[in-house]
Amino acid sequence: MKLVTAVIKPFKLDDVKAALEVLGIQGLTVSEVQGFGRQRGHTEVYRGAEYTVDLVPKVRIDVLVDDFDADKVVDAVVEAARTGKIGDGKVWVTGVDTLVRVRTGERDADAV
Amino acid sequence: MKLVTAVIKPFKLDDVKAALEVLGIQGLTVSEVQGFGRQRGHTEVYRGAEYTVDLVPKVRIDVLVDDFDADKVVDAVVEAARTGKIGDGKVWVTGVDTLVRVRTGERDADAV
Amino acid sequence: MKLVTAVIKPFKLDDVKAALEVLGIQGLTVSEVQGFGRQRGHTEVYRGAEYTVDLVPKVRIDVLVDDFDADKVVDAVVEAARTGKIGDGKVWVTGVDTLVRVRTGERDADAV
Amino acid sequence: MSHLLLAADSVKLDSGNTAWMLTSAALVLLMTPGLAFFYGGMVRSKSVLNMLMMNFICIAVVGVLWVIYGFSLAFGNPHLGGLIGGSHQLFGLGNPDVLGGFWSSAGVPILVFAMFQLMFAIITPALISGAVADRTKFWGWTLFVALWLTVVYLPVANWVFGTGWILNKLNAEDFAGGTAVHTNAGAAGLALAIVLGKRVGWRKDPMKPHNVPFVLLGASLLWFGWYGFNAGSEGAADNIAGLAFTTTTVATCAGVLGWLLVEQLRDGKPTTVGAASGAVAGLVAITPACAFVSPLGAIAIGLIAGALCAMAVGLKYRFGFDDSLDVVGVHLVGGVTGTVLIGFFGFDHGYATPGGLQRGLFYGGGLDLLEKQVVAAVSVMLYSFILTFVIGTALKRLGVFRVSEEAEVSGIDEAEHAETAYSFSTVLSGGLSGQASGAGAGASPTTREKVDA
Amino acid sequence: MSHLLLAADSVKLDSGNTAWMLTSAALVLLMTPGLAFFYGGMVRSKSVLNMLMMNFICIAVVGVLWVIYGFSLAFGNPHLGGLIGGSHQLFGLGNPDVLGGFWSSAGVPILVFAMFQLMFAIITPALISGAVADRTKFWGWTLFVALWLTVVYLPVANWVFGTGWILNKLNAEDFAGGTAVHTNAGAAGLALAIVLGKRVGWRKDPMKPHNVPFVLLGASLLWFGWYGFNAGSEGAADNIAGLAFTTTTVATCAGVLGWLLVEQLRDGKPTTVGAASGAVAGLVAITPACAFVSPLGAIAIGLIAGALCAMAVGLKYRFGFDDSLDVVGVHLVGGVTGTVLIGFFGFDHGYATPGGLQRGLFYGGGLDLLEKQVVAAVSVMLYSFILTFVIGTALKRLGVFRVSEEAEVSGIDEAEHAETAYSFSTVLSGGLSGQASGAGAGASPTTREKVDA
Amino acid sequence: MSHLLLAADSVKLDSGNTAWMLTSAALVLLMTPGLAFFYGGMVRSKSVLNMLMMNFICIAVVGVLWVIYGFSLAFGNPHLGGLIGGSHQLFGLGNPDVLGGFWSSAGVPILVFAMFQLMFAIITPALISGAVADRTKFWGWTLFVALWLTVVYLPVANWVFGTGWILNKLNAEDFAGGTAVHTNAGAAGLALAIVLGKRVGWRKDPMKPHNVPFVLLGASLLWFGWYGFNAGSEGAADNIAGLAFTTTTVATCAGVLGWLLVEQLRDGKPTTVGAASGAVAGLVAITPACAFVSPLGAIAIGLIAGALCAMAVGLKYRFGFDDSLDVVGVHLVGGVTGTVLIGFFGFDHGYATPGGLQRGLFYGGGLDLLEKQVVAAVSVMLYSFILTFVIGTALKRLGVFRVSEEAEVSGIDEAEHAETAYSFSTVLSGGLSGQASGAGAGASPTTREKVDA
Ligand SMILES: Nc1ncnc2c1ncn2[C@@H]1O[C@H](COP(=O)(O)OP(=O)(O)O)[C@@H](O)[C@H]1O
Ligand SMILES: Nc1ncnc2c1ncn2[C@@H]1O[C@H](COP(=O)(O)OP(=O)(O)O)[C@@H](O)[C@H]1O
Ligand SMILES: Nc1ncnc2c1ncn2[C@@H]1O[C@H](COP(=O)(O)OP(=O)(O)O)[C@@H](O)[C@H]1O
Repeated sequence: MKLVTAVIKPFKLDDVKAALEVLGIQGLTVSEVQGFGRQRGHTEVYRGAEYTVDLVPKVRIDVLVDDFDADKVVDAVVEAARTGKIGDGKVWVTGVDTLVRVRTGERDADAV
Repeated sequence: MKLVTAVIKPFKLDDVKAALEVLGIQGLTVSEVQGFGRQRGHTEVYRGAEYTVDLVPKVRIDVLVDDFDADKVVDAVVEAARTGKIGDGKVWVTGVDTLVRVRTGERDADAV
Repeated sequence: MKLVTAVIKPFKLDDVKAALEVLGIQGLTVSEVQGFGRQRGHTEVYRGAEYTVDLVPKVRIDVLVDDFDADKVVDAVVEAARTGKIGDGKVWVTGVDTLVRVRTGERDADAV
Repeated sequence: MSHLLLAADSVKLDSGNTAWMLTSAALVLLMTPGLAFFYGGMVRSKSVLNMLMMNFICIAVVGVLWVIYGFSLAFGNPHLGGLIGGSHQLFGLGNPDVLGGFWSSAGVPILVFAMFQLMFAIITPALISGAVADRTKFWGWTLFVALWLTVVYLPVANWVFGTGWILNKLNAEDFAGGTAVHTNAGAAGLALAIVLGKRVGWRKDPMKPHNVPFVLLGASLLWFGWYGFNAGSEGAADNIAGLAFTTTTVATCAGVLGWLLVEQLRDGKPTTVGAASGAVAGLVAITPACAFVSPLGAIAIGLIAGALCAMAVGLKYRFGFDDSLDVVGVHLVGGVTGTVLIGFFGFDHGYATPGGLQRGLFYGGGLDLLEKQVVAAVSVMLYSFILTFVIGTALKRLGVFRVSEEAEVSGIDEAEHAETAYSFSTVLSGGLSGQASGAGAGASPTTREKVDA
Repeated sequence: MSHLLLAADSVKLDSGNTAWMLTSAALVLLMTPGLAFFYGGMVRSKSVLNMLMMNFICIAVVGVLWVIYGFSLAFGNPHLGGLIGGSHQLFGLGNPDVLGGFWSSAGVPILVFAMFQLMFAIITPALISGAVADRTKFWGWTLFVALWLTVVYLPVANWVFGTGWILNKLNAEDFAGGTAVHTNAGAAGLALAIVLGKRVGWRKDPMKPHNVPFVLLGASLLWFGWYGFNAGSEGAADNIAGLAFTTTTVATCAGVLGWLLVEQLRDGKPTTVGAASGAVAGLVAITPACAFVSPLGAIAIGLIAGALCAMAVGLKYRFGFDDSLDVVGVHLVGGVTGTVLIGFFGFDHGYATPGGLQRGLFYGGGLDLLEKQVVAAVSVMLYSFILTFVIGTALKRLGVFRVSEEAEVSGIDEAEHAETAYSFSTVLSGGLSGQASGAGAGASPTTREKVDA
Repeated sequence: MSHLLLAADSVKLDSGNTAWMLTSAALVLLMTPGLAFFYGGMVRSKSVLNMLMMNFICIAVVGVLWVIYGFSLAFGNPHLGGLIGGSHQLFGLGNPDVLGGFWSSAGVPILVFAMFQLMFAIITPALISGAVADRTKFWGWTLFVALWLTVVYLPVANWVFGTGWILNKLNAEDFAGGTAVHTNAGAAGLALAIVLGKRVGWRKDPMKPHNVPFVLLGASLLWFGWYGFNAGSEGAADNIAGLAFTTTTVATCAGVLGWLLVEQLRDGKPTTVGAASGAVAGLVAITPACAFVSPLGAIAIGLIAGALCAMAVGLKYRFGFDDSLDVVGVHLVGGVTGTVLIGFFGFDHGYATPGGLQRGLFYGGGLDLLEKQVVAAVSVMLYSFILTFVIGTALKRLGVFRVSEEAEVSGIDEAEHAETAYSFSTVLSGGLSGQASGAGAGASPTTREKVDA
């Protein structure tokens, strides 16, 4: 099993979900994160005091997939999440030893 | 070292923590995530406009364990988190190259 | 490629970021998590009813790096995040099969 | 109608007293939203909207019923020897004599007085809501409010404020409603908490306040509005109103100190929720007494009430009823305390007051007044508890009163109102979060259907 | 100046009426912050500050202009046969005769009345802001408010409240501003929503309220302040003020019930936003009618308005204009409804009222009054829509009215005000989060520069 | 007692003036919670409760002390040639003559006036809290408030409002407390900020407002209540009250514009916190002047104060004292500005005013008035700064004034009040989050123990 993780721009979440559903991906887990990188943050001012906010809101998506699905999923996510502008984010794949579906105890491929 | 990650129903967190303490697990890290899967979300209405909310609040637990503890931990989590209803979530194991305890610099087994 | 993950005390985030910039690390992803471990939580009281809060706010940092950078990064993070007091947290490394930069499609080393 | 002087009568309008009563009526209206936030901040974020709605709907329902028949039953001519009131020309409040008439010799128009009293009728059932937080069906609650107003509040208000026996026969003293409002609501809260039963996970799961600043905001609005409640109960802008304003202020201050001291001694720390609760306890206790005690007496009453209520909020754990937001601990205990303490601190300020001015035990009045006060408090408490228990049980039997366990766990806001209180997430507010992605596709069509319907 | 009695004249100060008008003026001022929270809670968390600011700036701009020339143009001597007013001694409000003079025979100082009316002039443009939420440049909006006040509000206020034709020639009835305030703002909102166009992602992205408790808090403050608005419009603390207070209360209660019933039937659940909206709909509808209908008539008006507005908020989806917070659905529909229903429910309570007291269709008055009401509503609606459309288009052409798409997506608070509404994160508030790490290094120096400048 | 007319005297009650003063007292009470939210929104979410409590406790402590001896010392007969007041029959406010007496010839009961003045005594120390946010021990602060009230506020109030030298000998003009309230609190804030020292991480860590809507909510409640503060200071509902209401309104509007313009020019964007701060700056500056200047003069004063304060809030960075929420920049600077500008804009509206009516430099009054104003402002500033410095140093030495560094970093709410302001998390509110799992096991038993104790 593989775990495909993507850190993308928040407003791209729907497109990515749509793309994954096309691939027949049944589920995924989303979390709010903040990214630091080439994309610049913004500045806030309160009573004349400036605050530089250099973290940018991003969405993290974790998708557990069969080994042979991994590449397809990566490509689909990259495609769906791309705007071409700085800050589009990253997608990476890590190996998973075992996967269990809590409800049934099914393992690996059956657990996705 | 292994990293056991679980995505479960929020109200099962206490039971899972209890189960892990029984196994002598000293620590874990929790985060709030939102899940998409078979479990359906809900609908909200504001001034007649409907919103379908299809993400469900879940809790993610990350536990770093010794290789030989991994299976015990997985089983304990699966057992403790199960309600038998759709949406119980997933548990998976990934390999960890090295682990360090920040405070002491201890590594791997000693760092847990 | 490697993924270095650190769970640290929130107020150490700036120091860690600074340390990583010294190593020429361009980016990272941050998320808010809550930790359970040796460090004790606190107690709250509302109308005479006590609540023991045993989770402690922590910050999780994920950094994707070249294999040969991993150790340097781990050491830098450990050093920067250390206060010597209980609750400093953990740093661990996991292997990454592939990494893609969404914007360009560049892979692995070029994608960092 | 003792006080109601119809147009015919020769009372002249007093614009000053009328200005104060118009202001007081508006102030007391604001108390109910204040209460909504005081309560709403104390529940979990998944049920704050339902709590706000339980309070808000009281305004809507009681307001309409009050104009149609409520005011008449509460302030009309006495019937059954002071057990209930009623005058035909007061139904609907549209009778020319009523529109042109005055309440009492103070030269305040009847409608102004009717509106002032309406606000009391609104907040009394609203107070009860705290006892049944997080688990009550919205429409069932709405029905309860209508029934309870009619069967419990109107008669009791008639006894205490109107033409009924407590004020006119027993001659007990309750200036602004320690019995009719607080003892009444407190006893009803106890009954409903028992009838509806405990919340899922009570005493096992944490149920801490989700928004403490709202608790203090609500307490502040309550305090502000309470000046209309107490000083307005004089029905005029005069020295007695000034005394009521003064005692209300210091008793509330002392209530805060009393509660915080108990917390410091018992829990080791003074809390914000405690300060807000102490203020409410002080306000509740001084309500019946505000024109009958001296400023120093008011300080004593406030301190006692603040400390007593701070200790009383724990009783529910000992007796095992889930009075979620301590309606009993604060309003029943505080209301009875204030009503009874008049029997000790009642003093003679040297002015005429409706009901005459009697002295308490500490001012040489002996036990006479004390007895009346106890009788008044106990009568209202029993009447309210019993009838509320009956109404509540009936509604529960009908299955319209308590939500399902699923609804309770997933959150009553979602289940009863199809809403979420807060959407702070930048992702969410980014407007494209998965949280409502369905809406992306779904919103417009669904919406169209909905609104074309 | 019909009503304005200068020092010379022999009217004596009435401290009671003055007390009520001072209170009313303060109450109406509070309505604009109330509106700000009512609206602010409904937008997304990334644009709540801009919404609050659009309302708050109305107070600042209108307040200054009103003193300089606004009051004079609205309440000065009639010109052009009642199309506009103006009296030199009213400019600046510093003339001794004005300082010492009284408004009408009620013995209320001119300045007190001028301040009371100022608050109407403030909230009217503020109401419009809901139609153009999340996308309007702050300074452009500020400029719009100044222009709109001068070209639209002042003349209309003169027609309806002052020396103008609607009140004095047409003799239509609008006690507190159903036409001048609500129909006026509603029509303007429609025009601006069309001129400014839709928000990015409208009907595709979720745009749900980010803070529903704020919506109810705002509605509650509005309701509270509205007593000054309606009962204060009597200009005295008397029986008519009492009637206005009563009808305002029950119509609002009925408005809540009307809206919630529609929601129950249409959507299956009664919502908190619905209850708040129903209250506002009821308040809007009773505003013109509050002293002209009976309490029971007010219940009917409230029910009708609550239900109608609940259905009307869907129209924007059918016609495709992004009236973001339903200014049209609530204020235009509600304002016209109330104004027209006077033609049906107008009754004779038996007192003199400015403009005489006419009977509506249901009280044997025939169609006469109804016609006048329709003429008044339609005239104001058309005048406001057309002029607002012109002003809005001009500002948009100048490029000072709508923010960039980037600004809209990333959030107008950040883009227009360099602020974030909320920073709850313990990490953030830990004071050392990356969220502002730059500030770690940057804050002090930047700050120093800034403030040395 | 110059103004205090006891029962004996032949002044009749004026219900209109009394209605306005009762209303004003309630309005000014609301200012302190308003201030609490204005300040509370500006601190970090880990210390909002402590900030709310620092303000709320001022009401409780001052309220009790005021009734016991405060009013007597501030408004009793003059002693030591106008340095302090005191009358035995005013202690406790229970004396029949006092209950039946009136304040001045306006026919307002003494107790009503005493309550009105109490609210000034409450908010003045509350204003100081902003200077020492996030780091002050709660009980230490409470003790400070009691001492400061007695040693600083009461004498100064006597000088300015009562029987003391500034009002009666120097004859300087301060209608509603530019010196006694704002200059006084501002100077004290400066002293305490220096005594308590900087917060951990000041100018290094971000300390941005955690809830900007609360800042605006607080400012709005302040503005609303300020009408009681300023127009109420007339002690009657008359033309002067109307003038005070008018100048208060426009000066505040101008203050908003002044502050926002400075921000636009200096920072490039107008902010919400800036608008709220500008309103407060305008309110502060017009407070002493509100009955002594024309509406146009008020616009000038507001603009000047708004702009000046916007620039002044930076001073703390240059001089390196952590006046956390700019009590100096807004209240000291604004208070002195308003007090001194009377020397320029003072005009003669043609009515009698307590203290007589003097003309300022721009109205042909020469430098005479200006001198008095400067003397008054400087005297109060020095007296307050020095005594506050002494009291503060003493408390700090005793170790009861500043919390530990750990407490400050982990959050003062947790450390001093054992509370968390917000629990929004669905997980948390899910009621079973680990966040309080301990309570799962612990809550009931602990609670039982607790409450059995
Ligand atoms: N080395 C890294 N490790 C982990 N996350 C990273 C890394 N570099 C970038 N990211 C994440 O990717 C996001 C986008 O990266 P950024 O450099 O801003 O733009 P781009 O990926 O288009 O070059 C960042 O906000 C951060 O969340
Ligand atoms: N392929 C997946 N990758 C990552 N997370 C998943 C995946 N499938 C499900 N999840 C997580 O597990 C949760 C439960 O899954 P769901 O399909 O709803 O029920 P069940 O696991 O009982 O079949 C989801 O809410 C989501 O958080
Ligand atoms: N076994 C573990 N798995 C995952 N996270 C852990 C584990 N043990 C500790 N942590 C994380 O590290 C943090 C610090 O651990 P703790 O035991 O409190 O102190 P220390 O690491 O200094 O011994 C915890 O709050 C938790 O977030």
